[in-house]
Amino acid sequence: MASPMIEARGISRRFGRRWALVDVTLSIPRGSTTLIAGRNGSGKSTLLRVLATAIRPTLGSATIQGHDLVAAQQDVRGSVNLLGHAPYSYDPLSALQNLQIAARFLEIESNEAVLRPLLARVGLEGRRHDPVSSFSAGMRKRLSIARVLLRTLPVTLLDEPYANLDAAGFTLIDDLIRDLHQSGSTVLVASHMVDRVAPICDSAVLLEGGRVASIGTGSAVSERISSNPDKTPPRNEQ
Amino acid sequence: MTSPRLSRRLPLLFILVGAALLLCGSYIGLFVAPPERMMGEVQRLMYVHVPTAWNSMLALTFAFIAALAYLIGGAWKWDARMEAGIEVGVVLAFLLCVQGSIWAKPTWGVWWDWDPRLTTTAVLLLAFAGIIALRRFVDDPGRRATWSAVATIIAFADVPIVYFSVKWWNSLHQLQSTPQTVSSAFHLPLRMNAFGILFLMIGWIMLRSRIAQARLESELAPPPAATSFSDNAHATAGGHR
Amino acid sequence: MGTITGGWGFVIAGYALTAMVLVSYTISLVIRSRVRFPSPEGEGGAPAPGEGSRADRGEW
Amino acid sequence: MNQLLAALWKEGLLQWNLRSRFFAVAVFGTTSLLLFSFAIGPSAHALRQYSAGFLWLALLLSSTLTLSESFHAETEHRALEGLLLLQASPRALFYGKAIANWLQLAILGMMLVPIMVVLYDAGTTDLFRLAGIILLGSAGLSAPGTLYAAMVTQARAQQTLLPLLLFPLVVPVLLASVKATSLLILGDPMGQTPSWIGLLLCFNAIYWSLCGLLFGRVVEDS
Repeated sequence: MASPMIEARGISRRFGRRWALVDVTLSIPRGSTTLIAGRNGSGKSTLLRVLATAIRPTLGSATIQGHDLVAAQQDVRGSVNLLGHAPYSYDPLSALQNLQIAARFLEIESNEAVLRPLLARVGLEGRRHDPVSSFSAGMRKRLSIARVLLRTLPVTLLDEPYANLDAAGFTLIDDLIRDLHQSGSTVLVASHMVDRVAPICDSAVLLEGGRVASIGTGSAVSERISSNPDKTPPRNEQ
Repeated sequence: MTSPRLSRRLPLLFILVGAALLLCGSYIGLFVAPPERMMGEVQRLMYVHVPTAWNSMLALTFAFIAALAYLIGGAWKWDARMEAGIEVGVVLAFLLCVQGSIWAKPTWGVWWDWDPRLTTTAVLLLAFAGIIALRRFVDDPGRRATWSAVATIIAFADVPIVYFSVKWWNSLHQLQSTPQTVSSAFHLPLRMNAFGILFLMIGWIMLRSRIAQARLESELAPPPAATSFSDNAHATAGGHR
Repeated sequence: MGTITGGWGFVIAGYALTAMVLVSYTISLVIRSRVRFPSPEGEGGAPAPGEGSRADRGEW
Repeated sequence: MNQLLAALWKEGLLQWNLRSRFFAVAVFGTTSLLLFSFAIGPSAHALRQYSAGFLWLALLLSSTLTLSESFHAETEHRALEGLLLLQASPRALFYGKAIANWLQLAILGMMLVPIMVVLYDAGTTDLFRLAGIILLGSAGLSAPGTLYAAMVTQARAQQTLLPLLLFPLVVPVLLASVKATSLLILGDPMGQTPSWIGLLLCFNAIYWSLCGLLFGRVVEDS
């Protein structure tokens, strides 16, 4: 079997007095789509932020495409695309200008003609010259989706992609996940929309209190969640 | 390392030895040593002023080294030692400014004579007090440690520049008395006090870094129970974050 | 400058202030080192400094 | 190198969009110049004597406003983290921001000069050298100032923290700039100016390289 795209060994992350992530060991095969499920505060976002090298693991280590998250941070950043909670936007500037800044730093084409279709795809073409400060949360999410679409990379991490989006936005995310899957990108989706995402995922990871509660097929995990949504699942089964 | 019983007492031991040395040195300086021809009795202040100057500089140098060690190595105990070095350095710098103005009044008739070394100490006092304030206003232990280490390095690199700029700015004023101009009869109390404050300072820094260490332990959750710590120790890449 | 009369007053003031600062800082350190900090798990304070802190036990 | 150009372009956009704030700071600088003259009293001789000091004090006070604001847009929605994840080099980001702050301070300084001439009757024909001193002095302020601004915007009480950290550090810049400027205005019989310019150059050389090195550690997650 080809070497896994993402290999995490005992990843833990501490925020002062609290351990947000405890001893997470995962192996994500290349080209797969994985759902990261779990209640609020179960560590979903922390896991994705660690894998995206936005924050460093306190303990343990992980590699993406063989690059260690801490030692080869820049290489990892070259192969991981993150759609995070934070919109990563400059509020005083317009949507188009924000995209142009990102494009210039990526050293790719950044004039309006190239970026406009991207904004059109996420439904912001009409508002491309308005400052992001006037945007609603949903429109900011659309801008960060456009930002993710700037590059197709081997790994794409989607943190609560459906949050703040309207019905049209939902289909936008579904298409995004499908396109990424077809293009062979390894996708990790952290989301509460378990019944919507689980069917199109190869496998799912359930996080509970920062630990891996169980790993199984998408549908198995979603039943588990629906069967006892409130009760904390039994201790670590492995 | 030394047994816990002794290591608990070590800082107090240093402080006592330092205090004893300081008392003897001051006694000799005050009552035994001859008064200086020109400045008379006031010159006796030097026996405590000059050692304080040496040691405050030493404490801040220690803080600088600890800051470098933290940024490179990344062990929390260096952050605790840096915090200790900064606070002790600030206390000694404050003491130095107080002594300096007491020395200046009878000698120059003003409370502050813009002597380059003294003015540099005052600037240092404010710079490192600012770093203590920075540590108070940042909650996350990791950020607080990294930022105050960076600020310490920057403030320390400024010391020679401040000294020269004040010296040129005030060069017409007077010639400063450097230790060579002091005859040998005065050296004994000077040296005793220097070692006295040195031991005192070492005791202080040990005690203060333990306080910082205890606070860090209360701020940082211990490693999670699930990971048996031994197998994780080697795998720790970002170990200290 | 000539010999400064009345120097003793300043000398005493200098030594007194020095002693005051040294003593008061030492006392403040000793007191602060007795203080137990609330431990993250909530049970029992973190060990008072000097009883082999967690760093010595290689916990980070 | 083109990362630096991208950073400068970003700064240009930000400054252009926040230009109203720049004029507010310029008004603040003018106000402080005026207040200084009230503090000294109407005697023309005294005002002229200390005009250089007032100019640089006004610039120093205004610099805290521009510096602490300079990172607001970066950290408000984690835009800086976003750029770092796009493999932007922290060093390019630092120099982009530091150059932007430097130019802003230099322009502010040059805008205050005519006001100084009017209020304190203190001017100089050698405008070229005066501009040089202002450029060097504001460079000395903006390198450490930018680094501290990056820390302070993510800490509490940022308005008080920045001056507390920056002012003791830039004492040599203040001394050298004020001395060099007043020697220019009041005449330099003993030719001390080169040594002050030398000190400013040395300060800038040290801090523009040191701060560039340390900026990465400040912005990366600890």
